[in-house]
Amino acid sequence: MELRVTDLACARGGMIVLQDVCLQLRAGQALLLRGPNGAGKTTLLRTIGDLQKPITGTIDAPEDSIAYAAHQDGLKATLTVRENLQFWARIYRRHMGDVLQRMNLQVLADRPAQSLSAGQKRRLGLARLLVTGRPIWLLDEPTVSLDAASVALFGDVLRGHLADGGMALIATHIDLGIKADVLDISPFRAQHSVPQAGFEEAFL
Amino acid sequence: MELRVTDLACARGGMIVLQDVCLQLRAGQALLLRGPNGAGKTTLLRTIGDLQKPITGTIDAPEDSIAYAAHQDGLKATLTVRENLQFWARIYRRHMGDVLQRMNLQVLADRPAQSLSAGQKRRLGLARLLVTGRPIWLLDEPTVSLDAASVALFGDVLRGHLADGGMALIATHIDLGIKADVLDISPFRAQHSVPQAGFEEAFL
Amino acid sequence: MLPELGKYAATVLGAYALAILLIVGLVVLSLRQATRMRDRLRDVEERVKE
Amino acid sequence: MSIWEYANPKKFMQTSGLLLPWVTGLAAIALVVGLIWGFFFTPADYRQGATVKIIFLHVPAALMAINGWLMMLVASLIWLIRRHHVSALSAKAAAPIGMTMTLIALVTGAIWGQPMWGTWWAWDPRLTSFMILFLFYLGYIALWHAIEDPDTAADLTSVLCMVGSVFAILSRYAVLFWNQGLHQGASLSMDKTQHISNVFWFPLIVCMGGFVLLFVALLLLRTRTEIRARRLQALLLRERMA
Amino acid sequence: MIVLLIRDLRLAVRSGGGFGLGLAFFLLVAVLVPLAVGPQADLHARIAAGILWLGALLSCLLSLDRIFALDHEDGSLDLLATSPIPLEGVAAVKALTHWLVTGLPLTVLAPALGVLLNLPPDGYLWLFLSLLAGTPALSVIGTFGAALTVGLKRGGLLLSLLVLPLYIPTLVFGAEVARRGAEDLAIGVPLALLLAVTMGSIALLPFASALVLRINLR
Amino acid sequence: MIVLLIRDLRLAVRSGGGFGLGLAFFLLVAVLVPLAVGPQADLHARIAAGILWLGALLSCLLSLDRIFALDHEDGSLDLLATSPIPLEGVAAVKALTHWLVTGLPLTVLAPALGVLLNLPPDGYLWLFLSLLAGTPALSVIGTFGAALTVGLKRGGLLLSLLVLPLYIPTLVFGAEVARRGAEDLAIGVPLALLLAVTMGSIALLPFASALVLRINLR
Ligand code: HEM
Ligand SMILES: Nc1ncnc2c1ncn2[C@@H]1O[C@H](COP(=O)(O)OP(=O)(O)OP(=O)(O)O)[C@@H](O)[C@H]1O
Ligand SMILES: Nc1ncnc2c1ncn2[C@@H]1O[C@H](COP(=O)(O)OP(=O)(O)OP(=O)(O)O)[C@@H](O)[C@H]1O
Ligand SMILES: [Mg+2]
Ligand SMILES: [Mg+2]
Repeated sequence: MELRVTDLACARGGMIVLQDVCLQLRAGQALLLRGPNGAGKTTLLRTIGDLQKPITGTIDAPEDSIAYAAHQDGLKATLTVRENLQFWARIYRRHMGDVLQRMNLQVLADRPAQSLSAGQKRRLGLARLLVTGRPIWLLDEPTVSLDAASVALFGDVLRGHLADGGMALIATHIDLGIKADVLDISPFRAQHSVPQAGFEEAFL
Repeated sequence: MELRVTDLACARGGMIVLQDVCLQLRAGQALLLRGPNGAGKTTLLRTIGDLQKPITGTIDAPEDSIAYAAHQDGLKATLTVRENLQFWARIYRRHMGDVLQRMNLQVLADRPAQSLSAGQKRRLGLARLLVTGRPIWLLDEPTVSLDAASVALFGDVLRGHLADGGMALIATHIDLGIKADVLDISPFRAQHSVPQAGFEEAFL
Repeated sequence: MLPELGKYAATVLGAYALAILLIVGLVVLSLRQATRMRDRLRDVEERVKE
Repeated sequence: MSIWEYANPKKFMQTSGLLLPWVTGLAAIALVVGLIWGFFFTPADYRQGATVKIIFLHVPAALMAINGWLMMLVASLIWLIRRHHVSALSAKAAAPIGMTMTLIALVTGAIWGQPMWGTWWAWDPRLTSFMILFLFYLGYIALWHAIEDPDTAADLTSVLCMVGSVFAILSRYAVLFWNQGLHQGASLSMDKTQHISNVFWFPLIVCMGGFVLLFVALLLLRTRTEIRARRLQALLLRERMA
Repeated sequence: MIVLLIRDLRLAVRSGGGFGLGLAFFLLVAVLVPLAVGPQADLHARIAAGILWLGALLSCLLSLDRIFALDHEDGSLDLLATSPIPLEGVAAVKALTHWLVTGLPLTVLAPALGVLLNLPPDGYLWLFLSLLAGTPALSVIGTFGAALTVGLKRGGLLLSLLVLPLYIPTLVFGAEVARRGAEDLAIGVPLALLLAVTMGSIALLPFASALVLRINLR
Repeated sequence: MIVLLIRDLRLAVRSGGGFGLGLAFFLLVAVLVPLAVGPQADLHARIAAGILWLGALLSCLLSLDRIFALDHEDGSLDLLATSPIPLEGVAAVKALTHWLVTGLPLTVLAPALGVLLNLPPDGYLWLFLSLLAGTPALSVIGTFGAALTVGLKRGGLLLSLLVLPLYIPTLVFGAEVARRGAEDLAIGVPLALLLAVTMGSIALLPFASALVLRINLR
């Protein structure tokens, strides 16, 4: 099982942002995406996660193997922590198991999601990844708002996932404390040569 | 000019979260609020910023001296970066001056806010603080989504603000690279003793 | 000059006037948008070439 | 050379640039001739009096109102199937023209109705379905304007146009069922026995030709504007990113 | 997909009910119409069937924007799109939930409101049946409209504008059935047409909604 | 505060127009009513004034949730509350913007829609005047309702429910003026009452709205 991205170009708001991206992830491997603000990390993750179409290039991954965690956690404010997780578990036809314990959410389990603090919400959002049972995780700044203890906790969870043969592609600005290769995406920034006379280029 | 908080207790969702908070900020001083997720940092800042009433205790600050920057930036998606800032400048009856340059936003000035990446939006949100012209800044995780360069930039801005006699109260989990006192708010966590016989306590 | 319109003069003239007004309005609007866009595009093309 | 060549924006700009003056000229001539002929040189009808002269605006406008929608439908389909940007943009360009034509048909009809039926407006099926068509145009245009990203807007409006067409036809039958009306049937078709007399028929033909040409001219003009707007946007974007 | 249905129903009940509110709006329209048109009972009787249909349609309309917008705002629509459930299924479930929460209660309540508006007694049954046959179409068509406008902030008014013309056939046939029922005329043809519109919409529109959703999530 | 007014108007125009949409919705209601109640012209003439008033009220209603919710979602309401502008001013400006964007255009269009519904010719002037006098009250009251529900996600339906009862006096007097105008009866009393309602709302409700906003932001 592996994720292989070749010659990918992806666009945001009608503009090509990244070009010629090639990357490869093998079972058990994690890759950190680095790049300044606006480099296109979010765009790349959304494209690989099949939320938008690539302009050119291919993304090879086994079917139904990708779980994507965005800036937003997709929590329902009026459902409790447990109900929120249970919903996603059922959608993916899996059991919740000890996920609540693993993300240190047991004491919060019966509180509605709206009464959580920013960091607690984030922990719940990350717990969702565990119930999908999917091997490839795409994480967009997963540790935003987390305190040091929770970052460490998430590091453990991530290492466990990798040890089980999972993969992770992580966009982040801060140190996660896990061993991983780093890919700086700045070199893939698209070259916007001034278009020639023709009109075709105007249409992407 | 100074900010003085004495014996403050504040509540969130009908529960007292923090008790007996005392703190003091003098001109030119910054104070970092530390505490694990859910400790009550956001609640404290909102109380000091007069967005919610304290349960007990007093907050002494000169009138109209506080600017609050929340998790959310209050940007209008269809207005451009410049228009967004200009609006706030006018509301505070001030001029924009070189704020765009100082937050490295000049190249983005004419783009609608909705087309910014997460970090770019955050930079714009922070630029708003500069146009308020208020001395006391309450910052709730200001550097979320910012890359290293932008964090450094913001550090400079903050140092400038302090050098001009400003103050800042900052809730954060990560290092901002500025010299500041640290206040761990965990000790102020409210003791939820079971209410005694009377009815009053049950009603907070 | 006008043909004999009888008691329906107001009706017929009104209909013609309104319809022609609408057509002319649309034409003028389209023309104005067209020239504006042409000029703006020309400006930008020149700026980009530099 | 295949017809799809013209879906290339550059090619389209060249060709339409050449065509536009001719089409505009022809449209102007046909309209002026037709309307002057109709207005000055036709007799009053024995039943309808001078009001019959309104037909030279009313019927062609009604014709183009429907044809405009049909054209948008075809262009939307082409966009969805072959993804030619020009076709999506031409659909966008056609909508305001079609809406104006619908409005002209409604307004002239309303003015005509005052002497003929003694009322400005009646809930006759023909009139009602035109009102509904007007609403469809409104919604279509509003959707184009509401969406920022041009390709997304093209996709969504195309789907709306297709679904809308089905419901427009349904509405037509619904309205027919709801009320049988006052309005005359379509007597333009050649085989109808109650064909209107030639005195009116010939200038009407000229006017209809004029409206068709006017539609085409405006369509070319507006499509050119849309293409330029699209290019302008792309240039600005590039400039920003550079 | 049952899971999704259960979750959505639970959310509807918890959030202080799309449930009660649709009904209450319907009730208010029925109350406001007499206040607006004046107190003549014979007039009310003549317009009752039509106005009740229109009121039902408007209450449906008002709750449409919740169908997808809430899920879009908190990001769960993105997550659902990458989940094993097909988007067609999501669209169908959303329409079904909307009907269960809005259309069905409306249908049940309508005859009671008929009393307020002096609906002739013969009309109650037909009003009920026509709403039962017609409201599913309203939900399905509305889901399509909601999918079209899902990316837009507070697109509520645009949504109404797009959806109302699509509602016309349903409204005409439905109101016709109810009106003819009240006046004791034959109702066979419009009822058949109404059912045809409903069936057709249910069969086809979820696919269009899924298509449009996919475009919007891009 | 002028700044706020300008910004809000600009936002209204940019976001593809709360402007046109309210009007279009009004038009739609005027078209749907005959489709629902049947094509009899005499019937339409009798209900025209009332229905147009009701339509204007509903279009106002549908755009109410934009008044504060957008600002609340993106956090600018919090920021405005801590800014030098008093919240009373914010509430008043928001109501004014809403009226300029919705109530005023509706008032101007209403007579044209009177044609569709066979409003008797005497009625046009009074319809126009009654809307001119009444729609400001609708906006101010609506702003109060919007302030009440500002914390709620998609509280649109609840908002309608809270606001509709408050709209009743305005509707009753307004529709009465328009109806009596159409039937050539004396309109003095309802017009005076309508004006009183409007003036009273404008004078007092912004304070209530500001109060409620303050509570909601806590
Ligand atoms: C306000 C509303 C009206 C609308 C929307 C409307 C619409 C139409 C349409 C769509 C046609 C085209 C028929 C076709 O080509 O098949 C048409 C034709 C016509 N209309 Fe109207 N109409 C209106 C009012 C009137 C009135 C008041 C009169 C006069 C009494 C009138 C007289 C005619 C005539 C004579 C034709 C030509 C019919 C023929 O020979 O094909 N219309 N109208
Ligand atoms: N709607 C849009 N129109 C035009 N450009 C856009 C749009 N949305 C995003 N962009 C641009 O696309 C680029 C890539 O954005 P993206 O969100 O992928 O960046 P990112 O690497 O995730 O940044 P961050 O670290 O700040 O989250 C940015 O330069 C951004 O300004
Ligand atoms: N509506 C609510 N009802 C009950 N409890 C709540 C509610 N909102 C927040 N809380 C609780 O109040 C506490 C303080 O929350 P607050 O948001 O102030 O924490 P924080 O220090 O900002 O945390 P973080 O670092 O995660 O942002 C948390 O334990 C949270 O669970
Ligand atoms: Mg990002
Ligand atoms: Mg916090």
